[in-house]
Amino acid sequence: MTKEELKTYLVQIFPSNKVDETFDFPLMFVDKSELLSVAQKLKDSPETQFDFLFCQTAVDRIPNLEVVYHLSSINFKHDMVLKVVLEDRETPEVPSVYSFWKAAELYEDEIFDMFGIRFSNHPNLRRIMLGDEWPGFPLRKDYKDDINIVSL
Amino acid sequence: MENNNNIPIDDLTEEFVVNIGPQHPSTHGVLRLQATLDGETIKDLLPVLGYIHRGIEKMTESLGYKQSIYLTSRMDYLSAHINNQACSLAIEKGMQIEVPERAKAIRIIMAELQRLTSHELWWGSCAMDLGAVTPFFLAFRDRERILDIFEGNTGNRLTMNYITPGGVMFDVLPNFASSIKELLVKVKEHLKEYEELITGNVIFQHRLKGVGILPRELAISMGCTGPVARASGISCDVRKYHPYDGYDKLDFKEIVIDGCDSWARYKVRMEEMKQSIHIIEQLIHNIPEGEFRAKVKGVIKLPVGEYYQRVETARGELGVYIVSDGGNKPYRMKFRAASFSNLGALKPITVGAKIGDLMASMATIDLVIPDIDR
Amino acid sequence: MIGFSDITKWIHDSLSSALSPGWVLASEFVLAGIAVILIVVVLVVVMIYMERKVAGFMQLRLGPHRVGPWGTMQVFADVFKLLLKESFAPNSVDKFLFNLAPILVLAVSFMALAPISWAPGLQLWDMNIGILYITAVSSIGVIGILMAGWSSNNKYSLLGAMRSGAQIVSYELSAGLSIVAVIAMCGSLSVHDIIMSQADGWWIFKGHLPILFAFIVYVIAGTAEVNRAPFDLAEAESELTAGYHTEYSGMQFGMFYLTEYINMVVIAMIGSTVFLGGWMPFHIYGFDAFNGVMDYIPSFVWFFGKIFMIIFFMMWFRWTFPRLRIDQLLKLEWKYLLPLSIVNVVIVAFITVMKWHF
Amino acid sequence: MKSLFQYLKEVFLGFYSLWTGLKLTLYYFTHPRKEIITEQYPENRTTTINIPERFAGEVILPHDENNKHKCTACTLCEMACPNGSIKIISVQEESEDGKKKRVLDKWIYNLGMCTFCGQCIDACPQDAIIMKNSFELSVYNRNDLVKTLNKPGSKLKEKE
Repeated sequence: MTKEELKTYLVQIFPSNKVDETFDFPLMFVDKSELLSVAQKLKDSPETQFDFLFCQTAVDRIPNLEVVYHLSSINFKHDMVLKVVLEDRETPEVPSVYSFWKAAELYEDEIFDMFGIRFSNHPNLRRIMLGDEWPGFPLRKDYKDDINIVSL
Repeated sequence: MENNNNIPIDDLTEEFVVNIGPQHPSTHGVLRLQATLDGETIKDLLPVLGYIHRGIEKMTESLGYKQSIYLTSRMDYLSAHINNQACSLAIEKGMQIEVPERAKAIRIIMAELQRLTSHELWWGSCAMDLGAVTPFFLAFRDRERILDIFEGNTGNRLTMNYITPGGVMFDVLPNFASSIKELLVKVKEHLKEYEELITGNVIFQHRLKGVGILPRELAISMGCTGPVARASGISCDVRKYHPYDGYDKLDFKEIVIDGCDSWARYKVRMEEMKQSIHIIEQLIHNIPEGEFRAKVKGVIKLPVGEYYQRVETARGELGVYIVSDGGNKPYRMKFRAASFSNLGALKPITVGAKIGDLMASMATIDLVIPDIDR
Repeated sequence: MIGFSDITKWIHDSLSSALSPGWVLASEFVLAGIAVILIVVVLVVVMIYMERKVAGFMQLRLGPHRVGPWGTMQVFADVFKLLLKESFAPNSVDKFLFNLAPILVLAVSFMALAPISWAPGLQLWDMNIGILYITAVSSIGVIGILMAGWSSNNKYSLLGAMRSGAQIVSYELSAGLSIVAVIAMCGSLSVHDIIMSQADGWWIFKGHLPILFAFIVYVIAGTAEVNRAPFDLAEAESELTAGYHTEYSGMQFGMFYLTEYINMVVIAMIGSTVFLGGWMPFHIYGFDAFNGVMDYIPSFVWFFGKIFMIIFFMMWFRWTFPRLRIDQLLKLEWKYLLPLSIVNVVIVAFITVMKWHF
Repeated sequence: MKSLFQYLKEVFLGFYSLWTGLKLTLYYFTHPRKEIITEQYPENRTTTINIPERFAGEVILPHDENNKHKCTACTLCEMACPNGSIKIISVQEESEDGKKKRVLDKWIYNLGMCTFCGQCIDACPQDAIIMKNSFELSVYNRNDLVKTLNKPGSKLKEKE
């Protein structure tokens, strides 16, 4: 499906969710409570077959945190973006999508390390790069480090 | 030992944990693998990262777009040109810059030469991980010649920072085409030597065949891309499916092998080298004349929005995800590194194998550690 | 022409005239020991230089060429560096075994040199079970390696030592069996007798295909016994960093390094003695004129030529082949080499009984 | 029988493959000077060494014979530098006709922090700075890496 087709398809199938678009891909906002069911549908539906999670990251849009899933289909070669907006900055938590895409294991480790977003049901959530002693979550916008961050 | 509990003797063996890395000859960098061993057999594997984490994604938030490009060459330093290209393409996409044809041709030639150097180095180090030292030097011979071309045209050998938004930094030298033609003749000859020395070798084949089997479904689920995925029968070449910089006008084959083991990954890369030569040969005879760089404003500002650009590096798909708030600095820049996803496949394919197989799998997955850590 | 037996006789006579018989024996022991150690150390120096040049040329490099003319002093510079380095022992090692291991390994490899016949009349000890003695003694070396690996208290070392143990114990068998093939034909275990039996042609030519096969098996098993690539699993640097000598430094590491080369010499010496006639020149039965010409070439040239040929083969293998995996290594021995060697020995026995060999 | 034949063929092919590898290394062993590409560095530094014109060695501020450079102290290079290895110190100077003008006082370049990315040269509107292909840049003291590129008493070159 092309971008436009995919967008109309998403609007049809998930009428309650907000569908938008980024520069390249259709974009759909999902509530974290229904993330798993939406992911299940997207992965298993024969029209979409989003079986490839090629990028998972987070963006700190103050005051919210967003978890961004870039999905792709190996058969159809179409892509889309899923977003989960988290209002809770203190103890953000999202269900892990490890059960659908195993690639999420490392991606979610990295997001937890950099943004402090916890993933429930993750097989081994750890601070994969910085280590447990590191104070704060560096990729958040309110992270301050006057010594090490050189700004132009 | 007294066997009071009627446990079979086999179950009384003691597992022990070996830290392979961060300083280890075959991790090619500072990767640490916590391997739980039962004798020679690997029971569990846990990659521990972060030894070369420089926070490139955070640094881009305080640097401008142009300055961010030079950081990308430090990620996958064996695909520096391609990384720069990815970042430039994302910025061009946001600013709607039309790249001149000449620049596109130069970019593709450089990118394919870069892929060639990367695969040459991989070939050498793969053989070295399996215990043969001579191939490493044979591979470096051609790589050295290609790096000389890079050095002459771009000024640097490893982290070139040559491809910029709008085109390339400087025009290529007048002898660019002729020197590459000369080089390709030699590289083709030497590829035959590689086949003689290593590919046909019966020991080498036994070390790779049937080792590190990554089934297609697992590869998809693990998010593997590049030669690793293509060796598992997944057709995923970004150059074919999301062509950029005029790859769609070129004739080349996507190498997909359904072998799923280390040997298939080896074959894919060997064939890809030939395809890279084929691509360069199509372009080198008639590089279009004209501008090498479009006019770009001094301070780059991307319109508000989210941009995702992917390219095919030597290791797989590199994605650059830019979130822009309209300012002169990226709000968030995420690099989807190919090695990071491919690393995930290392554990499922090595558990149950021998230590030697771990090295073989790691060599054919071709990890670049700064790309993993960023 | 003065033979070596004249020189040894002269030394013996002049010592006897000055000392009592007991002291003569003692001083002869010391002299012979020093002589052998000196020769071997010179050989090792030449071999290290050769190895580096061979590796360099095969890898499109020049090899060492800075220290001294054509880099000949490089080895001495390296040894000097190793001697000056601190022999550092980590805190948690078993100090006694840790320090004993390199000495044991080195001593054992020197012991194996005793029955070697260097030239006509130049042999330390012509015992009647010379070959058996060498094979017996050279397998003690594995105890030193196991000792080094265990006492280092390092997991890499332990794995390397265990691999080495499994490997050497396995390959001793087929190396031994391939020597047995020749022993069966010549009917003696004494090194001197084996060499003299090849006066009318080397065993590799006289013994038909079975001995040629035994020679190939011997070279493979010998390479494996000295832990060299493609069988260098014990120190496989891409898997176990440096294997059993990971924790050693300075001259203690130097001793392991020296041992590797002395073992190579020993393997090459046995190979050349048993299959290629030792110091015996190239003779063809019946061609007396040709044999006479061959006799003009000094015997020690023949001996060292053969040794270095085998050593070159080992180096050539090392710089060409990838390493085997541990299970493949053991499979090669137990499933292919050992059964084939046993069949080979049976065939040889049959040939010997039927007196079909020359 | 067929399987035995197959087995023997495999063994033979295996040995043959080993032999092709051995042949290649033997060829290079016997042709030692054919393709050696290692540089004999300290010996060839005055003879055969080839440093390309564009090699990014260090940033320099060229002066002409009258001790004049082209830098207008616009600080674009300072802003373009990703590492902060450039510091431009300028002073306000009054020319003869009474106009106030910004003039370069010190062009400070920290070679130790430079990554040779060439952004400063790309950013310079006057083409005042260039990359020089020098390569023996090591010094004993880290402070020596911080260089002032404009020569004492140098002036801005007037535009023709």
